Amino acid sequence: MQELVNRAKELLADGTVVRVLGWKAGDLPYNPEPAYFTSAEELDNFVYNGFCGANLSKYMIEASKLEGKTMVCLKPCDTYSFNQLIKEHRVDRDKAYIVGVGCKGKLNVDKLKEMGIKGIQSISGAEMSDACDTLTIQTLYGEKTCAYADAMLERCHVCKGKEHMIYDEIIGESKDTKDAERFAEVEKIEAMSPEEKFAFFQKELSKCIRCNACRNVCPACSCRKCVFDSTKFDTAQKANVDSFEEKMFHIIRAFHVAGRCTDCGECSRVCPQGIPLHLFNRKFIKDINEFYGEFQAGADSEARGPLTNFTFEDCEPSIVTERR
Amino acid sequence: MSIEKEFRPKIVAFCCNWCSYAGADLAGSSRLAYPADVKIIRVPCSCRVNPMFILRAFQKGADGVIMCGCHPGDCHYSTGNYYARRRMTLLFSMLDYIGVENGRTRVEWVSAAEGVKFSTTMNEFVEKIHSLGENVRLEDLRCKN
Amino acid sequence: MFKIAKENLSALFSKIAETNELYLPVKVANQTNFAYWTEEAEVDLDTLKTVKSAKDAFFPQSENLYTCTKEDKKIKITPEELQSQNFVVFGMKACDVKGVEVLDKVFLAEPVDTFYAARRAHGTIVALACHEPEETCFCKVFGTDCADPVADVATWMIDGELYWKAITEKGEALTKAVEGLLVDADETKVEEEKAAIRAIVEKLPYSNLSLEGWNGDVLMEKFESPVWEELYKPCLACGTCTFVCPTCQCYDIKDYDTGHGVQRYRCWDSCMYSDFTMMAHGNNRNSQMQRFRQRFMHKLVYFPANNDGMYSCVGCGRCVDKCPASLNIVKVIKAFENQGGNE
Amino acid sequence: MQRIGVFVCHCGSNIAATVDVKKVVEMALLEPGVVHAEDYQYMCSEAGQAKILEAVKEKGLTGIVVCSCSPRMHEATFRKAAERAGVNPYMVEIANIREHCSWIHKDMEEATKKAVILARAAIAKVNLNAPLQPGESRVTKRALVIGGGIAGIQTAIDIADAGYEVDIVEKTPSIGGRMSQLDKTFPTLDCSACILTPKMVEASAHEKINIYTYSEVEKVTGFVGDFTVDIRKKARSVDMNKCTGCGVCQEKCPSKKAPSEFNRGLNTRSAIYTPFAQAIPNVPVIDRDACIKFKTGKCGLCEKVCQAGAIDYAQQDEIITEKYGAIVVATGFDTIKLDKYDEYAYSQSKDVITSLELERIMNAAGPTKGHLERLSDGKAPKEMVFIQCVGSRCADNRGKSYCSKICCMYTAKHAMLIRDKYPDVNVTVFYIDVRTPGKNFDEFYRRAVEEYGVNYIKGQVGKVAPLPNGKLLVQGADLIDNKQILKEADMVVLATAIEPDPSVRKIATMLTASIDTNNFLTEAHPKLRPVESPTAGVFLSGVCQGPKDIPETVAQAGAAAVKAIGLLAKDKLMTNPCTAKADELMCNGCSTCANVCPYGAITYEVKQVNDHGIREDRRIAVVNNALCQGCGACTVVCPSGAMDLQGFSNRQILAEVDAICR
Repeated sequence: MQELVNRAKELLADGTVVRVLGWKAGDLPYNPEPAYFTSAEELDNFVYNGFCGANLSKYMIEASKLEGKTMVCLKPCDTYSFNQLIKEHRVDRDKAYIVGVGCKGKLNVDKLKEMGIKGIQSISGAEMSDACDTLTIQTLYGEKTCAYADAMLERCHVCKGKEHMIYDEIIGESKDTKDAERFAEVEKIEAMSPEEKFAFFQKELSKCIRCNACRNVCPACSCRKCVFDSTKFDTAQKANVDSFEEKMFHIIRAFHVAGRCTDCGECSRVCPQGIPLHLFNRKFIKDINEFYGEFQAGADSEARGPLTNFTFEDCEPSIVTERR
Repeated sequence: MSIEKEFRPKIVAFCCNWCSYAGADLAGSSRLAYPADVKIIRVPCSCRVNPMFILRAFQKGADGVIMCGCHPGDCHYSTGNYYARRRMTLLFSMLDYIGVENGRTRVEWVSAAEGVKFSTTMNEFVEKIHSLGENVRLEDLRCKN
Repeated sequence: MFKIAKENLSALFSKIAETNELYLPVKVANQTNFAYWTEEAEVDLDTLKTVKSAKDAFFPQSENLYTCTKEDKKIKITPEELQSQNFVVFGMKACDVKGVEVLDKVFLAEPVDTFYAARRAHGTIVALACHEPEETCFCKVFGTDCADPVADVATWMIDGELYWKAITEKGEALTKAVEGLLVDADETKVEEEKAAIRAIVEKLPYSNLSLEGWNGDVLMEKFESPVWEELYKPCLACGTCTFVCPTCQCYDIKDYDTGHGVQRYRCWDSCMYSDFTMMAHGNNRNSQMQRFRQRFMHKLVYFPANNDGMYSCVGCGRCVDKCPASLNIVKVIKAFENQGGNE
Repeated sequence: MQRIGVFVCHCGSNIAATVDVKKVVEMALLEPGVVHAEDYQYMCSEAGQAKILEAVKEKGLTGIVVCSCSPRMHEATFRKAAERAGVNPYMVEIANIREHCSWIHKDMEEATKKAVILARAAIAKVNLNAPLQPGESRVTKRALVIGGGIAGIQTAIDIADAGYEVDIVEKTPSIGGRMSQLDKTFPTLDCSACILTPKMVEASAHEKINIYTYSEVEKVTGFVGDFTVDIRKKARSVDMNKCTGCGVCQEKCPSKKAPSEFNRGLNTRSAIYTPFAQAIPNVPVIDRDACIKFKTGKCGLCEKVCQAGAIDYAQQDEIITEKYGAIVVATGFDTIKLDKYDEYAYSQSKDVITSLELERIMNAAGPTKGHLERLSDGKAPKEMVFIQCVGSRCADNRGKSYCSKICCMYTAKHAMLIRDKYPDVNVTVFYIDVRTPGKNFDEFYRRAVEEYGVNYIKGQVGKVAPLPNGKLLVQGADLIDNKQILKEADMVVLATAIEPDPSVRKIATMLTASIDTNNFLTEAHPKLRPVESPTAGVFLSGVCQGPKDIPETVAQAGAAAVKAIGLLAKDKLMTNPCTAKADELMCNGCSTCANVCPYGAITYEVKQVNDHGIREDRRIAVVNNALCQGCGACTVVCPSGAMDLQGFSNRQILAEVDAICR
């Protein structure tokens, strides 16, 4: 991390960038927040550890509007989002100095809490310099340990790899943390009967409080005005008054990001109700791969997305019925 | 006569102006009957049909939604139905995934010359919806009478 | 003081449900929220904090106000009926109970919100002391004692037994109704538990947070502080903090065309949303900084200024837990401390 | 709120026999916005239309719903009636209660119920209609033809004959194209040059035609009727005005090693050259890569020998900017590269040639002065083998999936010509199928077989191997006799697949004209609009659209010319007002809509917007109403719903959905 801070200071000092977009230490062991730094002094609060899960790509939409270049710290998976944002002209590549930061998998404090670990006072083992295989947690109710991988975010178990797709320089080692099949969960649902599927999603979506965290954190949901906030479309809703509305919201949201979603997993990370929202996006990704050929959004900043493309031989919608 | 209320499905059909709407016109002028449950909305092209329209139809009480367009390769706008085909394939797959009965949605390519196909398709579709019964999984209770 | 063994709780719940709607923490798809009790519900009294607060019991996320229907060319208006069924909210924590006090200030003041008032009149609160407070809790800062909640009935879960103490008349009435299931108990264990809880509270990282200087007197100074410009930046403008908050009381009123009438309903709104207070002429808070500032100024300055110093934050810490960008009211308070913004 | 009038047509008994029109009128009156409703025998009649005029006058209608036959029948009629009544024609909606209702339902109650719902949907839509005005755009009365082959020449002559200025842009030093390289043409065996040269002369002499050779299209902006094109006139190093075309410079030029493009590299040419004797213009260019003066600074011989003083080494590329109303693409074709077909030994033996190379060999002006001889040793061949479908109809991705269409016929031509001129030469043709649809085509092929004794073998050749004796061993299969064939040949001719000239990709991008996976330009409609590109104002001529022979090319060239003339004949274009429109405040500038627009109608501008008090410069989609055809593809890919279609807006369609589902 020190290397990162030093480099940031250099870049600020030599005028390459006028600000640094990274993470600032929080007031609890696990809550660093995305932050801008404009001076060497401010960088003393810079932190980069296992809890820096936030994908900073989307912040670059606003940063692109500011004067001067911004040094932005992007993890390998974040770079996919950044590419996608370039493709959609939402960020300005020339306004970004991308430091590809190393990543050994990011942590989800809710996983610790699910294990019954509460009253957390300090956590060690989550620094980038650590091996990142065990966490030791001091709590008000005694010391606990936990395997690093057991506390990882869902997305890290299906890691897209340790390569950065776009960067100006790379600082720090990365690790491919994949230890699960990306589409296993989707396949499990696909194998269910319609009744089971319906019950599963009904239950999960019933928790939705329409806080819009999934949407607002999503780098693909970068609309200035979401259709669900727009009075022009007769779709504005602030609450799920009927269970239909949560389905409408999540299906349409997933549809709008289909072919654009990089599977960064931020939606599931931020959902206060722990709804596995990635299951929607990943279903579309799986279908797209199967129907139209493998496609990874954000692998580059040029390729046409699958929904703005076609071939004469595309399958018919009846395939949905036929393959059952 | 039985007093029991017969299930009369509400069915929305989106038809592109150039092929399918004309196909429906031909079905009409050829007096090829299909149930009155089907109501047609004219759109310029199948690519104008937003998935939102389909969900909205279900929300407001539709029991089935069918979209008809020109055959692939014959689109008046040359490529519209190719995009529509991908969109609908993905949408239908998603509806299937969340447990909505298969067959409540359908896409059929009907040319301006295929009055018979239009009529047959609608007859089949209405029958299918009859077998599936009332739309419950995509209903909005507020809109129920 | 009474007690009941944990394994008899379901009997207690069905007894309460005989004459009341019962609202209590239920686990659905791995998350615990307040919900109506049914035989099948997975009641979860172990999770310290439900995701949403118990606010819905009195002020639901959405509720109908009236329905308009058309008869020929005339419009008929049918108002929604007020709550008339008694109900019990079981297992509320001290902070959430305090949250209801905050809501009372808003909805029971003139003009009285009849929907809310009806629910308050028919609702009985059974509070549950916090067994193992967590690092995000800071109710102590607002003078709440989570070891000894003040509600219609206070309860403690100690070693597999629920201790039960009626406090108000409503509480007495409920106790009477379920008397058959309760046994007498003495307070020794409860006192021990209280002491243990309080000892932990002392050790919580946020317990010493100072609210000095947060009041109506410093309104403009706080409002104009440059600190906000820095603080808001990570904010995603989502409504998570608002919707999990036990005291946020803003709502929007909307119409829904059902096809055979129009339902006028209200639903929670969030001051973090870009269309909050959007009016025909536009919005008086155009930037996220302004919206962000509004939320905290309201909780810590405007509200106490208008309500005898009562803050509209109860220190439940849900926003600390749930904010996707790790922002929260504690960080705001601390930022002003560090900036010397309190002078 | 609109003031809507609803007019229910009986259509004699066509509607009224199954739909209770009175009931429809009664129910319509209950709908919001409806201030007038009536029924009438024949709404489309003069008297029926007069009802509309009357009601507009009396009730001040702002919107009109006609419940009648299909809008495909009478929408235009009622729109005109509305216009006469002073109501915007786009404030009219039709509820189709005949084709979609009365004609297909027998039960009166049921049909009436449905008619009421269809009327309700139309009323709901009209409530959200807005007056629309067709736009106007002017037409520049000048056409651009890209490509100076037979397709381009014919198109240009036809347009010019109609009285419009035409510019031809040709990238090589002369017009003439592929046809100028051919020796004879099937099925008449005319000399290609004899029929092409007069056309070339006609074009160059035409007062309305202006030819830019050695020039390329650099940039295209604008839209139908009003294109602005930058043309790069490459430096010729010879002054066109001074050169007399005497040819001395070419004779004297000491650098004669450059491969001749015209002769497909079979021989060489000088550094200063005209591609062929009949080139138009007859002005040479200096190939600066081959010229000694340009490479070393020494030489300058051509300048010395040029009596006209036309040599200008300092000449620079010139950019000419011109405005056009219509653009015709006639970029033609080339043969595919054979590097993936090494089994035919094309790269190993000089005696394996392509058919186009054979054309040059057979031609009196070609590298062998028209003598059929082996390029390796100059000997006359005795055994010749032709291999069909080299790279055409290819199942794998080495070649092209399509049939190149012309090969069967030119191979028959070659075989016949060889057998005619050199009766001692045996000719064998390996083919998959012989395809001869066309006037006198099959007769021609049969003559080759029956009169000229050409040996046709159905089967494919697996390998051609050069032998130490200088011959070529051809290993093939005879599928009819089901046997392997080994044949020693002196020459092998490959009927190489044709593909669109590679330059078309860049041009298609500039024109936003779509191309298919094989790089052929796409037609606006494969059957009904085969010579128009989906991009308005862009027309297709010749092989750039698909494989064709000469007569088809000429026919299409004429058709493209007619389409262009039809456009140029107009002073102004009225544009369809049902076009897409982006809400500036909601647009993200993400370019997704532009990606799916088949017409290239969407561009992006950086505009200053005032978003509720926040002023920002934003990248915003702008729809060109002259190009947009109103399909709506863009509206669905726009996640924010910023892009909407006028006349079929999101809210209008949703209102119809709601009205139907109510």
